[in-house]
Amino acid sequence: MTSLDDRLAAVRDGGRHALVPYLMAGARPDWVRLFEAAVAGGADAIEVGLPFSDPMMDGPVVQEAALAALAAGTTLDSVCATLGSLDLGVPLIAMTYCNVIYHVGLERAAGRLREAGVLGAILPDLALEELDEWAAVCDAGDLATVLMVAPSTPVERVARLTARSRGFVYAAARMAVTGTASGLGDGVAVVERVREVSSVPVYMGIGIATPEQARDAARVADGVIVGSALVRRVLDGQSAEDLESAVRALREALDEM
Amino acid sequence: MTSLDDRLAAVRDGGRHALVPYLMAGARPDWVRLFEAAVAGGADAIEVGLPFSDPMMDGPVVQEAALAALAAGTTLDSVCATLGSLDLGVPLIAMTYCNVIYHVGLERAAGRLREAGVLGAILPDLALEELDEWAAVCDAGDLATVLMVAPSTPVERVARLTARSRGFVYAAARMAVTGTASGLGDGVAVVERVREVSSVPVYMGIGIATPEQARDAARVADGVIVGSALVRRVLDGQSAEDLESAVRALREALDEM
Amino acid sequence: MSTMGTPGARGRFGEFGGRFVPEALMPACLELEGAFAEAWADPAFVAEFHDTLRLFGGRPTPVTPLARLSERLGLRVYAKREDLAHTGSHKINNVVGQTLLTRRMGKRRVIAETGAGQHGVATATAAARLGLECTVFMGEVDTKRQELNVFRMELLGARVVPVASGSRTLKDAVNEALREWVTCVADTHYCIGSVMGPHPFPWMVREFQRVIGDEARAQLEDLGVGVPEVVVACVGGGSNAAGVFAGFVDTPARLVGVEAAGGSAIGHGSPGVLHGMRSMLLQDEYGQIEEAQSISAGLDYPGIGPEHAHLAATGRAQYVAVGDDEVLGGLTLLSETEGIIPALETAHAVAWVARAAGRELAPGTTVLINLSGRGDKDVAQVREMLRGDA
Amino acid sequence: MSTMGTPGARGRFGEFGGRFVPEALMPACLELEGAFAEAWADPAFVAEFHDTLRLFGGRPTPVTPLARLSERLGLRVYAKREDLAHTGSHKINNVVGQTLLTRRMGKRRVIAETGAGQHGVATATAAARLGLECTVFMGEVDTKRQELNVFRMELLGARVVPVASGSRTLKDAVNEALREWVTCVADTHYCIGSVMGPHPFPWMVREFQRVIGDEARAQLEDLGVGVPEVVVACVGGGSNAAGVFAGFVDTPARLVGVEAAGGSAIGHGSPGVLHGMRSMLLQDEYGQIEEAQSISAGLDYPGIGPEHAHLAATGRAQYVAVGDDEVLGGLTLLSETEGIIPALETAHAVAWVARAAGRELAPGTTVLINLSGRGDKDVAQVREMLRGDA
Ligand SMILES: Cc1ncc(COP(=O)(O)O)c(C=O)c1O
Ligand SMILES: Cc1ncc(COP(=O)(O)O)c(C=O)c1O
Repeated sequence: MTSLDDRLAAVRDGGRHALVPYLMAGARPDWVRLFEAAVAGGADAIEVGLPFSDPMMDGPVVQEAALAALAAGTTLDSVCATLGSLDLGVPLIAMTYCNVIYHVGLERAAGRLREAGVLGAILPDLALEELDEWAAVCDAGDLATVLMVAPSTPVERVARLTARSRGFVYAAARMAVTGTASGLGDGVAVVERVREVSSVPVYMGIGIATPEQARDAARVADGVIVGSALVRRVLDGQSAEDLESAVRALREALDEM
Repeated sequence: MTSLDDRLAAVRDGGRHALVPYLMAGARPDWVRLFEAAVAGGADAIEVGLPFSDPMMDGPVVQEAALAALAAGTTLDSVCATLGSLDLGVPLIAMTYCNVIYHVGLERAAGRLREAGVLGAILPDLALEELDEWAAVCDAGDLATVLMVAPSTPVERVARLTARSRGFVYAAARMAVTGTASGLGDGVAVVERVREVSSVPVYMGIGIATPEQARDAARVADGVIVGSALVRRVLDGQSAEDLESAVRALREALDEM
Repeated sequence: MSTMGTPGARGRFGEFGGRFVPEALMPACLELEGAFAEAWADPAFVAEFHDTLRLFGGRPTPVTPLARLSERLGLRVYAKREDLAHTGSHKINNVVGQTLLTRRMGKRRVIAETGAGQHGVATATAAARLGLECTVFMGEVDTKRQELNVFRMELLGARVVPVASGSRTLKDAVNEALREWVTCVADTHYCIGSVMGPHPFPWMVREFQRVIGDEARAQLEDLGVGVPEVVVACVGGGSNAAGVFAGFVDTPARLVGVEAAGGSAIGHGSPGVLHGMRSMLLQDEYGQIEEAQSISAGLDYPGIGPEHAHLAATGRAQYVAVGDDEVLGGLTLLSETEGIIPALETAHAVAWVARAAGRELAPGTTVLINLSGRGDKDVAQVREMLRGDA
Repeated sequence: MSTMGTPGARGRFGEFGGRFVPEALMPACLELEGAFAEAWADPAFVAEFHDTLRLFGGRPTPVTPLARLSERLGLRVYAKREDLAHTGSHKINNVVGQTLLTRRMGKRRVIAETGAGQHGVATATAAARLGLECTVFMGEVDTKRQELNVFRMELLGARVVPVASGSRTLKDAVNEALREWVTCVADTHYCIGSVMGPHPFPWMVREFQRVIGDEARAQLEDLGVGVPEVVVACVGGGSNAAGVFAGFVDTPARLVGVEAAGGSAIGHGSPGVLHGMRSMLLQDEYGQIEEAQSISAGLDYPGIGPEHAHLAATGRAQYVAVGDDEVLGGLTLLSETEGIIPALETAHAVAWVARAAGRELAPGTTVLINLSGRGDKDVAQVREMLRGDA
């Protein structure tokens, strides 16, 4: 069990649906302040976007944030340095692409992240078939490898993915890249497929944007991940306070459950 | 013997080198006046250009004159009507392309020309191999078919061409279309080749422009044909008097011989 | 002579053909006639010709069954793919033949006329390969409309001479090439671009192009189709049509030549003499040549090869016309259904088949279309036209 | 596996290759791997593939002996003429294979990325022929630079989507195609344009392209040349090079891949992960991908197929780079001496041979250049550049 497993199990055990906002590190000069606002708004964990030039699993909003972050000189090191000097009080889960990690070297990258207090990592372009090396490094370094299950994932594969996912299983609500959408798409079915083979926490994401969607998702899932809807606000220049309210609205919807 | 043979034999018998200006019928509204000026300047015959849209044996000057004539509505009929009402006092030799004649019909075309007082015709695109039909019509109608011998014509062919040419043999001074040039090119050799096989009059043309060239040509030839140099003057808008002087200059050069 | 056989010494196809050129050119025409007859009877030359087409020109080009077009039209349509030949049309067959012959005659240079530039590019190509000097005459209007083809020829080492006389288009480029030829016939061959001009050109070019029909005949046999009921080709000067017809003239196949409505020498012309040949021509009541009008530069010619005039006169081939408006439909139809963008010239043949399907062509009729060339050269123009429509 | 043999289940070529895609796409990649392996082992599919290439694609393309270029360079140079394939380059081989496979998998639609438009046009072509729906992603910068290719695709019935993300060129078109694929993978195949992307693409595309090398090997045998000493191809993603190398990898022939100096993933790159594969990439010190820079859009890619990265690592193939300045020389050289205007991509290979002649390539060396495509698409650009020089 990784530390992330522990922390997220505690959330579930507390009877709470986890709220995991996705925010891009470095997208704005005041990005740390935004992260704090998300926590203040009720986040249980934060998915920390580390920018990559070619984010193939991301839609236009996250792409734009990544470009902004890169233009501002954001690097794995710069983000880790900043995060390492803080305690946001919730688990952090890095989300980036293989090349950012591979380029630094798996062990070094994992070490950096863990030193900075990051407890998990999502590499959406790291397929199960390519996982071994990274998983070994992560397991050795207490970094949770969060894996995604998609609507297209066949049942036998759901079991294998779930077995190897740490912290939680990321249930993709639809066949799409990150963005905003309406409804839950195939999310319920995906969550149910995971439930059939495992009791690990399942968080739903991809296209979850509004408090209503979050609440609906929480009827089946243990948590929700909300990315583009929040990142959009960041890119639009909304204040930390506005972001905090937006997160709080999601929080309240979840807590209604 | 055609009437043209008689008329040109008379010129030669008179000890005179024939001067044959080429002028385009219809190139200017006052074209008849220009023809008269050429006669006044000392022409022994006139080569009457009948315009064709695609004159493949003509250089830019004669092409331009043809286009001007066509634009003015010049046709075989219109030229024949005009010429038929005149007596220029010298033999006229039509120069045009097969299609103008073929389109009207060979017999009709020959009849028209002869009625208009034209004594000969040069169709530069009518090859020896295609001559029979036209020659028969011309012979029957006392219209002289003037044939050309070129520098490229092999000796045996010179004999055949010469035997079938009426009035005179047109000795092309060079491998070129009509235009102005300097010197006599291969003209002397061509004339000599004709002389070897026949005693018919031989006139040299193609690129003969100046009195000096005319005089030099007349050292070997029985006459000279001067086209583009005169047509240029017509296109440039020179007066009939100027044209007459130009022809006279040629005349005097020939008479010096 | 038998239909599409060897013409006699006068180069006549019935009342058409012959040799109407200045005496200065006659020796060259005679030399060429002898040289071609001799070369064409020489297995070594024929082998060199076919080897060059194979190793350099991309022959054999396939016959493609057009399944989706067939379904759409209710016919069984096949295409002979001259668009796949080097430089993008059947023009290469002819220029490979003529440049090899040029070398064989000991000449060091070729000249050519071109309209849109296809034949000019092909000639420059074949000349470059043999290291022959090359000059191409092109109407001034066309050099401007087809700047890129001018540049292509220059890349291939040819000199392009803009022709400012007459209508400054193809017809005048031919005139100018003939005028130039007079001046340099001793060391220069005039590589004419279609089955036109004085004897032996119409015969020689047809013989160099008959590889199209001969191949297609055998290929349709191999495909189990046998002899098609109809063979269709567009006709400008008529070389691609003559080439494909030659392979089927001795079969019951109906032969259809498709002219541009605005350049329809058979449909609207009358007999006359131009560019060294007697043939059907667009001309006015005085025998002045009229300009053809077509959206496809390659069909923009007021005459037609004399053998076609003869095939029309005897009824062995039928000539139809397609208007500019139908042509775009033919082009888009083939593009969408089969993934082949034809040249605008070629699209005339497609358009006629589409129009005739279910009418003159009964359902299920087997049709071979000669796809004379690819449309890449025309894409910019088609785009303008489709935009203009919109 | 043997060199250029079948990769194992992980799709690795040494340390390169693999599958780095979102889980949403993994089932499709696995399905594709299975479907391709099964189809490629099915003689009926293989026959359909080769028949289509023959009847529709214009194969076999010839190997042309380049006599005048050989004399000029003091080498014995032969060219494999992919420029004669339908749509003007080797790209057709791959798309014919992938569209047939699409239909076999019961999918009704293809998507593709394209840079200059060659692969997009080829995909639209093959899709039109089978009646598959087709969407092509193209960087917004490229849609403007290559308007005519956009129109070509539209004529062929494809929809072209301008990609406004990132650098708005090829690299981003690939990203966007992958993103789109996530949304429609159930009924849509991603027809990738080179030996790149996740397994099984690099393997599959190489297999579809190996027809180049297999044909060339037999043709050089027929010509009495035997195995050439050197086989040269330009490298963008590396599909034409992989295709020709595959035919000679088991011979002593030296294999040379020519990259654009500004897109030299082997020369200036380092290992990394992009577009679903681990390979050599142009990237900065943080692993952010850098933009490639080349006058030829088809070589303007910051990566290279993983098998090439492996061939370079093992030394079986050698990769060299040619700068933009040399490329024009290569293009004009081949045009003037042989009457073949090559694509700018292809001109890199010619330029390297010209540079190496008499140096790395001893006089008399037998060289096979893979002439991956024709230059028609580039003529306007070359004209601008040569004018700029003047
Ligand atoms: C593709 C194509 N088809 C047809 C033609 C017409 O010529 P012909 O009738 O001689 O085949 C041309 C002439 O340029 C052409 O380029
Ligand atoms: C003619 C030509 N050659 C080469 C390439 C480069 O691709 P590859 O390296 O996959 O052959 C392209 C790509 O567009 C091309 O069009």
